[in-house]
Amino acid sequence: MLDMTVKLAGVALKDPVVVASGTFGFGREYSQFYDLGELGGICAKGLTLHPRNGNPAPRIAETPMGILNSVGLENPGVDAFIAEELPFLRQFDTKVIANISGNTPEEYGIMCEKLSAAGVDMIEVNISCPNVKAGGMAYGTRPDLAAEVTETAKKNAGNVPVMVKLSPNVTDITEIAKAAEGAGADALSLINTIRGMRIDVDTRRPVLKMNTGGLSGPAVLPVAVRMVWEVSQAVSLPILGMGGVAKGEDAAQLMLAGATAVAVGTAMFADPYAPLKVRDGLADIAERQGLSAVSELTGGAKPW
Amino acid sequence: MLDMTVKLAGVALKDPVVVASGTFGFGREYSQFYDLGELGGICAKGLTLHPRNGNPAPRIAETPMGILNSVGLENPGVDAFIAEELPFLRQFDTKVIANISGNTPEEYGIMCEKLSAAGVDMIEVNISCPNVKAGGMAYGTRPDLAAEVTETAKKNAGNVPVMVKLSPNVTDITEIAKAAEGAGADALSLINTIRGMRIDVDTRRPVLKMNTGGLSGPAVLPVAVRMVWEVSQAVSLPILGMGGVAKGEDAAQLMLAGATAVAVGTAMFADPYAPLKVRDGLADIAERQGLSAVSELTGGAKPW
Amino acid sequence: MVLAVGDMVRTSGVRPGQFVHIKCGEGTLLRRPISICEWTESREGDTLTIVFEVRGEGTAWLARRPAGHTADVLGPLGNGFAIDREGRYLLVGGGIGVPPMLGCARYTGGTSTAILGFRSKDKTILLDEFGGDCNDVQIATDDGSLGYHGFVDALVRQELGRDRSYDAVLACGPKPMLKSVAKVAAESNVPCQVSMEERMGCGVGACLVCATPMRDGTVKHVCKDGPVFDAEEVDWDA
Amino acid sequence: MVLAVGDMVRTSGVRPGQFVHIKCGEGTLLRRPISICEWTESREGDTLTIVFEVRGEGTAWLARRPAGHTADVLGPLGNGFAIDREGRYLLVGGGIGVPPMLGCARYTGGTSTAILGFRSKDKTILLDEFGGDCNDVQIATDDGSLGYHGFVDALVRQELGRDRSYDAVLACGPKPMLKSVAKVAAESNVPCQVSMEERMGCGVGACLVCATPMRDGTVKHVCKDGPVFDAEEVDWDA
Ligand SMILES: Cc1cc2nc3c(=O)[nH]c(=O)nc-3n(C[C@H](O)[C@H](O)[C@H](O)COP(=O)(O)OP(=O)(O)OC[C@H]3O[C@@H](n4cnc5c(N)ncnc54)[C@H](O)[C@@H]3O)c2cc1C
Ligand SMILES: Cc1cc2nc3c(=O)[nH]c(=O)nc-3n(C[C@H](O)[C@H](O)[C@H](O)COP(=O)(O)OP(=O)(O)OC[C@H]3O[C@@H](n4cnc5c(N)ncnc54)[C@H](O)[C@@H]3O)c2cc1C
Ligand SMILES: Cc1cc2nc3c(=O)[nH]c(=O)nc-3n(C[C@H](O)[C@H](O)[C@H](O)COP(=O)(O)O)c2cc1C
Ligand SMILES: Cc1cc2nc3c(=O)[nH]c(=O)nc-3n(C[C@H](O)[C@H](O)[C@H](O)COP(=O)(O)O)c2cc1C
Ligand code: FES
Ligand code: FES
Repeated sequence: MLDMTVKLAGVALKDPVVVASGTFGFGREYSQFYDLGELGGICAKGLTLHPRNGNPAPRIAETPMGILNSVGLENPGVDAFIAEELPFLRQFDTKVIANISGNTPEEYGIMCEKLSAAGVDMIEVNISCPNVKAGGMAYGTRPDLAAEVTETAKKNAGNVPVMVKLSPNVTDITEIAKAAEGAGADALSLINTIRGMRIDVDTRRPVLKMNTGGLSGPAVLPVAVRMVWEVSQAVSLPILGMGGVAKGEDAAQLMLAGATAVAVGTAMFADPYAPLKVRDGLADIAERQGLSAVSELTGGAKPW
Repeated sequence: MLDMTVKLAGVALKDPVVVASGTFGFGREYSQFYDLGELGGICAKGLTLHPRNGNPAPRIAETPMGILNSVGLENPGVDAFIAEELPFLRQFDTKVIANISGNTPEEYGIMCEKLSAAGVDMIEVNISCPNVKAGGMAYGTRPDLAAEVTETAKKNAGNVPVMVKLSPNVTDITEIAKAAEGAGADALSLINTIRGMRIDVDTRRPVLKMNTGGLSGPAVLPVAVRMVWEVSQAVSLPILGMGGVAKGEDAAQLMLAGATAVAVGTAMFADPYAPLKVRDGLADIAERQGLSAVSELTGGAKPW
Repeated sequence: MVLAVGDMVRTSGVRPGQFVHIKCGEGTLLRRPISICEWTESREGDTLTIVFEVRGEGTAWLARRPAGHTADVLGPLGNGFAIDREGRYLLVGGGIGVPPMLGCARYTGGTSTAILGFRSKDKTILLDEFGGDCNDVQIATDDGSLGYHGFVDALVRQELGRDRSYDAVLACGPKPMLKSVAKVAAESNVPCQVSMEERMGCGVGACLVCATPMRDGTVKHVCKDGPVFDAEEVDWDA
Repeated sequence: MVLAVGDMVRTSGVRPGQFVHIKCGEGTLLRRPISICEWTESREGDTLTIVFEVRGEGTAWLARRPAGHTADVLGPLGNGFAIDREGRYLLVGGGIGVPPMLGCARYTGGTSTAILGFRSKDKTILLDEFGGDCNDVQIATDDGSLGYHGFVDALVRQELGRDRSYDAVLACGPKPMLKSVAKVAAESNVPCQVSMEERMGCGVGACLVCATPMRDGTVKHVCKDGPVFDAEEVDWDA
């Protein structure tokens, strides 16, 4: 029997496949397709301190094997999440990871305090959302600011592990990773979306109302694998790897590169069952290789 | 009659579609498929001062709608290019753009001097090759070094326009663009490849012998469009846009984003005739829109 | 195009105005939303009919499918029109907004009136079908090549001027058209429901990309809260 | 799989050891190199036969093609074996290196000897065809389930020990096999040509990804300078 469990910053996941923040809402919709207890974990839609409507539509554009989005953190605010969404998610036998974005380190701190008190399994600190003008992006591209946010989050999160989500839109992602590690992060997640643009050649308008947006989906997988590999060599924190995972092999690549667990996002838009298929595909690979635990994949890549 | 000509840093191209450096060798192979005079221009394979064998194979891996390469500047050296390849390329009614990489600013200078004396139409200064350990990459990620290389190239290139090729592996590409402009560049080309990795999950080895390589092909198009758009707003230099162009619409997007001309690379591996099809597709779009000159597309995107 | 959908209609039920989300080949990542035009249910297997225009790569792929091909279809999705079998409605469709209105016409069995707008005569679709299922069918074309020369809102104004006893105006088409129709209906004091279009990701309400602003300052999502909304709810000036 | 290739053979000529570069659907970007196994030419249209193993996505797509399907094929590419119709050769193939050797066998019309290696009996291919076109066919399997239990190089050593009058050893297969065969041939003073494999981009010599190191310190390119090289040229220790 293959052991599918993994431990991410002390949190035991029944299998290493979770769903990526912002692609799964708060779980209500996909719970009509399958029992959410089948998932290793759920990264909930990104929260802010106050409710946000997000950016004007169109908020999505299709690109070769990828999509651009510019949702801009539409969410009901952290309090409404705790009151209305968390109890729903708590019904299922899975781990709940809250994802937060703030305009200031203080906002991150307040949200961590609230979420820690409410009881989530982990807090994912998004310092890398490319779709909000203030704050978000800069935190993810400057080591000093990344450290400051991480420190404040840790101080306020109590016993709840803090996972910092890194932006790929940087010259050297290991610098930010090290800054987050130095500031006390319990885990890292990567990659968030890569900034991109699509133009409608007939109207001459960007397809997205925000002009640019974040690229995700299979197109970004090789960038995600490279960054997970770099980061795993630069820090000793566990990594939640993501970016373009659509099948078991993709998840295995990220784990071999150094990820402890993986998240599936965009692939669900094509196939709501993608996370379960990724999990099963991953199990097939581990079994084919005669592993006794899927966790043996983590960091197993042998560089030339 | 649609006017297909464009001017890139004073060099008149018969149409805005050129072939990207490193994907077309020195033209001999594809000249068996069509008259090279059908191309707007040819960016020749990247040259170094001395001959190089490049990196060990495998040097290519396939990814979703993209490829990774780690050729590592295999080339016969600038002298052999001038003696043996340039005369061949000169037979065709097209513009020849030499592409150079150096380990030091001095090397760039020497190559520019030689190429200027030999008579090429333009020199593309590659400060962004991710596949060589020394030099290349750092020049493309640090404004000060980018400026230094540009300045030395300009000083030694005589009347030949110097186009600086930018790396997408940076936090803010406009910083490097401005540094190159400040140092006297006549044009900019972008994007070079994005660093990525693929792992063979069964052997657990990276597919590329160099472990990581450069991502190109349709997958990167939205990143290229975004960067061309950002750079075109930050500087007033003409831009050769590239990254994932496979059809007329892709070229039109890059031009609307601000490119004066576009280069086609990876798409040729699937279809040797890709540059001609891109040219024809671009002409169709311009005609459908009732333009009298394809150059009217350049910078035509209207942000929201 | 007719889709054999097993027991989808019998198990999920279908209302006019709902849509399906179709995977259009390996080359495109996102599914394509297409309204359900008609449906049948039977022990031998239910069917859905969709009518679509080739716009880009996805619809081109779909149009090339040979008979007997298997497609990956998610649905029925969204909320359809709030509509009674016994009601009498003024159905307004523009362009690719015409197909879902046929479902409404069938549902109300011949009592409704349809006002359909097209770019030109050669772009008209489903005229015979509407003829058979409506009390009256009025056509407008942008270029005047068939019926009224102009937009549907003028015909809607004329019709509501004549007869305000419709239970509601139901409309589907481009947003500017919906806005005008909603205005005319409001002026005539006839309730109005509109089916909106927005670019979609998941199609089920999870990714929040298909947002459309409401008059009360909130946003709703076309795929899950819509595509049909009360015209009054919608912020037409956003 | 047999490809109808119009007048390709008549206009370009084909030599054993050359390959075609095949676009395998929209989902994969790169073409797949497959050796030409046999060919025919005639006024009614030339044909190429390819024999391949399903390894991944591309070959799986190709294997699913129904008869009559049109494929995008570039070729013939590369340099084949330097071989005389009148010559007598020792043909050595391993696994998916077996198909191109059949072309050599046909070309030399029954005078050559073939030594073919497979993983096991159920992986053998083309045995009848080789039987018809060779003077002698010897089989080795890794697991001993058919013929000699072991690698082909042992059979090659044995054969060359018996008879050194072959004009050359021609070999195709995985690099370690080619290395051993080249060594045995060199020891026996028989010239040896090997057909190499490398991952490819353009397939025509322009992108330089398919580099393979030569003994003289240079690199050559499998697609354009090869796939067939003189065993002496190759740097076997790289
Ligand atoms: C609820 C709903 C119902 C619809 N019903 C019908 C119908 O019954 N018949 C019909 O012909 N069309 C209908 N459409 C429009 C149809 O979805 C688009 O024409 C189609 O998605 C275009 O895809 P493409 O690949 O051909 O075009 P492309 O331009 O290549 O598509 C690129 C991307 O943009 C999206 N997109 C492009 N145009 C639209 C659009 N107008 N609305 C939403 N997304 C778009 C595509 O889904 C895709 O993700 C409906 C749209 C919605 C939202
Ligand atoms: C000159 C030459 C001749 C060949 N002749 C034959 C033949 O006659 N019969 C046969 O069955 N196979 C042959 N091969 C091997 C064949 O090209 C690969 O099995 C095939 O490319 C695998 O593609 P895939 O999509 O199924 O596998 P994937 O693993 O999905 O392919 C991923 C990428 O790696 C490349 N790749 C994978 N394996 C190889 C390989 N062994 N060699 C080169 N590229 C590879 C693919 O082309 C593709 O770009 C030949 C290879 C070369 C270089
Ligand atoms: C529509 C959409 C919304 C997203 N919203 C968030 C978010 O709120 N917070 C966050 O940290 N990441 C967000 N992301 C990024 C994803 O969590 C993930 O990092 C990225 O999409 C790469 O994974 P994928 O390729 O599997 O989608 C969003 C992505 C998409 C496509
Ligand atoms: C095999 C290969 C070799 C390349 N060699 C060079 C090079 O020598 N010099 C250079 O400036 N860019 C080189 N590039 C980058 C391309 O010129 C181009 O910037 C990049 O591939 C993006 O364009 P594309 O997606 O159309 O291929 C190479 C790209 C590939 C795929
Ligand atoms: S398309 Fe995902 S929420 Fe509507
Ligand atoms: S595959 Fe491009 S040079 Fe050989």
